[in-house]
Amino acid sequence: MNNDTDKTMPLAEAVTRFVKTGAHISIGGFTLNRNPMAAVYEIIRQKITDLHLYAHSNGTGLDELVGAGCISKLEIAYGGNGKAAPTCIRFARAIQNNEIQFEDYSNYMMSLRFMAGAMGVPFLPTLSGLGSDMLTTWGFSESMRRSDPKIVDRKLAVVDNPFGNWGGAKKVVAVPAINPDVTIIHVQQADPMGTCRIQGLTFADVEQAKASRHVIVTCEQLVEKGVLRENPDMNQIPFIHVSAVCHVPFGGYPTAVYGHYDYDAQYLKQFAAAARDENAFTAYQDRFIFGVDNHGQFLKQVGKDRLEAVAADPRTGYSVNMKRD
Amino acid sequence: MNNDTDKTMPLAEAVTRFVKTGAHISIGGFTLNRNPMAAVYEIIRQKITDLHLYAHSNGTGLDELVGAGCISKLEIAYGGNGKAAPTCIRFARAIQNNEIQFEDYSNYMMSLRFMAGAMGVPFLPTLSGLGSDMLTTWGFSESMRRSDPKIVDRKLAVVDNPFGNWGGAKKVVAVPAINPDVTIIHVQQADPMGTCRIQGLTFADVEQAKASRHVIVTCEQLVEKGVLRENPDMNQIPFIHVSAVCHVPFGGYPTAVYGHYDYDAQYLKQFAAAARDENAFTAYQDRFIFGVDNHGQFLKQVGKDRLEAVAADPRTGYSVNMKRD
Amino acid sequence: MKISYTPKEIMTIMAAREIKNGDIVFSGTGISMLAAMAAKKINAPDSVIFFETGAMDSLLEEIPFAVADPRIMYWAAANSSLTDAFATMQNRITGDRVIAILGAAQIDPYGNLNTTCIGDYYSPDVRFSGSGGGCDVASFVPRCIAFMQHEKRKFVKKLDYLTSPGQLTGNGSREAAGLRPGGVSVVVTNLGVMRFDAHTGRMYLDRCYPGTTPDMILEHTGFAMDVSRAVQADPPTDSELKILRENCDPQRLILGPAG
Amino acid sequence: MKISYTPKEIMTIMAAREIKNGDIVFSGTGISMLAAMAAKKINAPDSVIFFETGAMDSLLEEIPFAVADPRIMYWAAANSSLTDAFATMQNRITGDRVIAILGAAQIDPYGNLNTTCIGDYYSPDVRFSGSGGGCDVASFVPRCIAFMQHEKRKFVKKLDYLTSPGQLTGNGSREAAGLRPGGVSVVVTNLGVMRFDAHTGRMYLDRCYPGTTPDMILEHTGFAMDVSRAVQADPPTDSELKILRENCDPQRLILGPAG
Repeated sequence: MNNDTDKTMPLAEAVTRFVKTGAHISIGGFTLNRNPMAAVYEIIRQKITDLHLYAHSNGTGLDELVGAGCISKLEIAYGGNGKAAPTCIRFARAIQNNEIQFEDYSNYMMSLRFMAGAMGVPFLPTLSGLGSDMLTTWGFSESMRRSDPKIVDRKLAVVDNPFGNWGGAKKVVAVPAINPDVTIIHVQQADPMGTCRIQGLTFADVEQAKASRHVIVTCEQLVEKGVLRENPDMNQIPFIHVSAVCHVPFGGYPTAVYGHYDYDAQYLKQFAAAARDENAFTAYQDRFIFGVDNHGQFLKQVGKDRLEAVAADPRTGYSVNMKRD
Repeated sequence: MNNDTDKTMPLAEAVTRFVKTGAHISIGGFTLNRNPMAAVYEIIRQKITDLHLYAHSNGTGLDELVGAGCISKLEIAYGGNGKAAPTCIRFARAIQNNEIQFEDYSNYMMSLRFMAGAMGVPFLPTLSGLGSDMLTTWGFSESMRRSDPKIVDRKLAVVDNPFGNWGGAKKVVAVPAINPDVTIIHVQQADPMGTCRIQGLTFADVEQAKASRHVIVTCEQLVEKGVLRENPDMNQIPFIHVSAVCHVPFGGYPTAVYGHYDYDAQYLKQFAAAARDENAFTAYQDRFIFGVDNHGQFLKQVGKDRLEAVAADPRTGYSVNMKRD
Repeated sequence: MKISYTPKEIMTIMAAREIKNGDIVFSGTGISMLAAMAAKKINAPDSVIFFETGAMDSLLEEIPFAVADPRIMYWAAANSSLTDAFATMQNRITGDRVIAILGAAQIDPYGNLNTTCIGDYYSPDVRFSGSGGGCDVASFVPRCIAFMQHEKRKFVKKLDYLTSPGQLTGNGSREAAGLRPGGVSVVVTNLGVMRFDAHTGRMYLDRCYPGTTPDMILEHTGFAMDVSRAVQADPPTDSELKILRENCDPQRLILGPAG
Repeated sequence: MKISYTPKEIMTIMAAREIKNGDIVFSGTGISMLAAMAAKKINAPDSVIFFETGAMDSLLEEIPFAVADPRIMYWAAANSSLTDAFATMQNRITGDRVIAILGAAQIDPYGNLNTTCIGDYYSPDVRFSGSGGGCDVASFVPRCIAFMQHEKRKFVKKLDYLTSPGQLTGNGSREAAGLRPGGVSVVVTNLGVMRFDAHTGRMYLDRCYPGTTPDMILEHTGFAMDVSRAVQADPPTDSELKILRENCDPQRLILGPAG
């Protein structure tokens, strides 16, 4: 029941209950902002594998999950992570070494696919991609697609405009809906029933959540119901969409959470460096993921000084003059 | 230029400049809430005619415009106005007396049509209306449609799902995009460049505005740019979409503007009563529309006591225990 | 001892009983709003009321008189938009949990509704408001309650205009048209409660009220209807009526004068 | 007297000059962000910078290092979402006012871009980030600036993967494919400025820089290119460089070490 009842639970329990081996999942955020990193590390710690990940540009979370071998199939628009990794290192390696099956879309296509899932329509139209190799080159073969009922039979389809040239378009690209088994997002505020308030850009979190069978919300602040009801205009996701609420301060670290903390450029650089070398990467994982039991211990491992360095300035919502190179 | 420049002007000038005879228009709000009534009365006062109105459920503004003979073509989902008029009186008469050309859609279809216009796609798909007379009975004939390039050739189209039964639908209804010449909305706050903040439900105002060539914004409060920039998350319409900004306190009266004032049930009842009798209706118009030069004078005509009766309670945003029957 | 109640009161209670705990209730105004409020206070405390205008789980300190009444915007879980509200119903994950309450000018034996016009569409004898969200809701959600006054002219063989799809012509024609299963599943009137045959999709009499009979109901119905399954409804209980009258509509704004 | 500047500086100025007052500038990060900021401070004060992540007209007190950098969320006109940002470009009313700045691993004679891979798509020699919003932008907006390092391996006859459509195979094939006119309209490199023939859609050399020649540029280009229309670009002026260095990137976070 996704109704107005208390859905709070420990993150480890939420991940165990809703993120099963082979599940089709998506995660919120964009590159180095508001990725549900505590949940990502918990998935890795629980060694959940064979996941099918739908991503637009979830750089930081993507590369941790791919690097840990949790992902077997990937539908993605962008595998980059800002200055630290213009191309995500483990993502590039996994593809270059044929370790995962992958399918390329654009950011708008992936966003529309989540939106179609949220709207309950089988597809949405766009003018993006006509004439591109995205239409003609399929990462998932037609036979593989037909053999898996959870994967749409065609990557994309060009459809004639039934209204002639209305809207100045004779044809459109239809992008198929996505309905993940579970989506995990990290938000600034949530109440125990799962109503969410995101501060700053929402990216595609709202569409991803509404498209999903189950939604795990991790939040910086767990607030009383009344706090969010005071201003319903600012709540993007009502509780009916949410299955689990986990209170995880710094749950987005090392990515930024607007109004709370900045991304940790140093951590991301250290990750990118480690990602280039197998031994260094194993050492990185042992220290920060497998060497700790939960996100609290992870934050201890990271150290107070880092968390203080990224603390947000109340005026701007980010860490002013933070060392970023 | 729809950029970051001062767009404030008197409402009469905005209406004269952007609402031309024969224009395709839409207005914001829903039944008895946040209709741009000051602009509606100004359109009537300027005797602008032959308008093509796209409406979902814009009850109060709709019936004034139809009653005044401003509308020649109407595409609409719902012609009702709450308790005062379950069916809008002038709307029903105009259709029963064959005074306007009309086309019926549903509220979701009309909302999606504006959304398609805002997205820049020729159509959007929905599962609504399959098997209904909405698909088969066209208010606008095929020949009339083909003779007018500003009207889509087909009312609706049933399209096969190019992805088989993906999403559990073998076919969908395609609804054609709307791009009005001008949309007029009334909002709680706007800055001189046109960035808008709506409080409470947005209805379809955002989609309508983004779908339109020109947008006239009337606002309760005209605020400095900085006031809205302090919280960009709450601004639904950035200035790039807006052509004119008019500061019109009580510009939504007699409809409700959340946080500012309630709908005036008494005014709406009086309108409905007058609307049933030609002489009474002419007297009503002479007194409240043609007998005044602007909205300020209209409000004087209405009287302080009415405005005080509908004043919003700061806690709830509406007028608590107001006499409504 | 006999409990007395008005037709509006028994209709409200009958509709409220259709709402189950956990349901997401799509509500209009008037008696449908009252039924949703009654269900939440009587038998389905964990049901959620929402509106096509985008308000989810509003507090409703005062009874709204329109689905755009500012009273629905206060203390909601979220205030959004029309497109969001309808998406909640079109989306199977949330839509399958929605029960809707609708009204109509005409209903046919297959639960199709007309809210558009009486007479010719192009120059009607009477023009009504039109679909509003009705067609959308009837297209999307698995369960809809239709509130009707039980009169021959409203229960008709053929609608003057099919605004909102029910079972269309029955026998699976709804699904054949591309719609998901759903549409009007129960009709609550001042005389009784009607449902639809799982196979033929045709309306049958399910419940009479104390004081009404199958014959009386057939007299007020403009088409043949199976009454063989009809039994008497449990009348509203003391506590149901008490909660309805004292906690839902104490000023009887919607219930009107007491019987 | 001779003004000195780095390749990055002249590239930034050349791109900034493409931005007109009133333009809505779709910006990435790095040098493209810097060009957008420079244009706003030098020649197009009434231009508006926005990002695919949904931030419109951000204040940018600090230079963002990613399009999801929290620095773009501060003091914006509106913070929205990916779907809203791309709709702004797909929508003709606003989209026709957008000029975009893109980068790529490969470009072909018709301004098509590859940001996906080098070698076979299924097991590439080098895998890049992929489209991101690039394909969307190149599909939607009438004017795009491509920033490239001018090297033979980047200016190729045929792309390993066509990520973002330009003029496709030229001669109106873009429109024939169903796309609106648009895509990459100007290429700014460390050696010169290229544009595309209005009829054939093929790249030609428009401007050399002080110190570069058509022959030098052809040497670094992997396909035949018309250089007959090439003239020398006006070098960056003192004031352009002063504003760029002092007001846009005083810490030279993006410009890097001074020449």
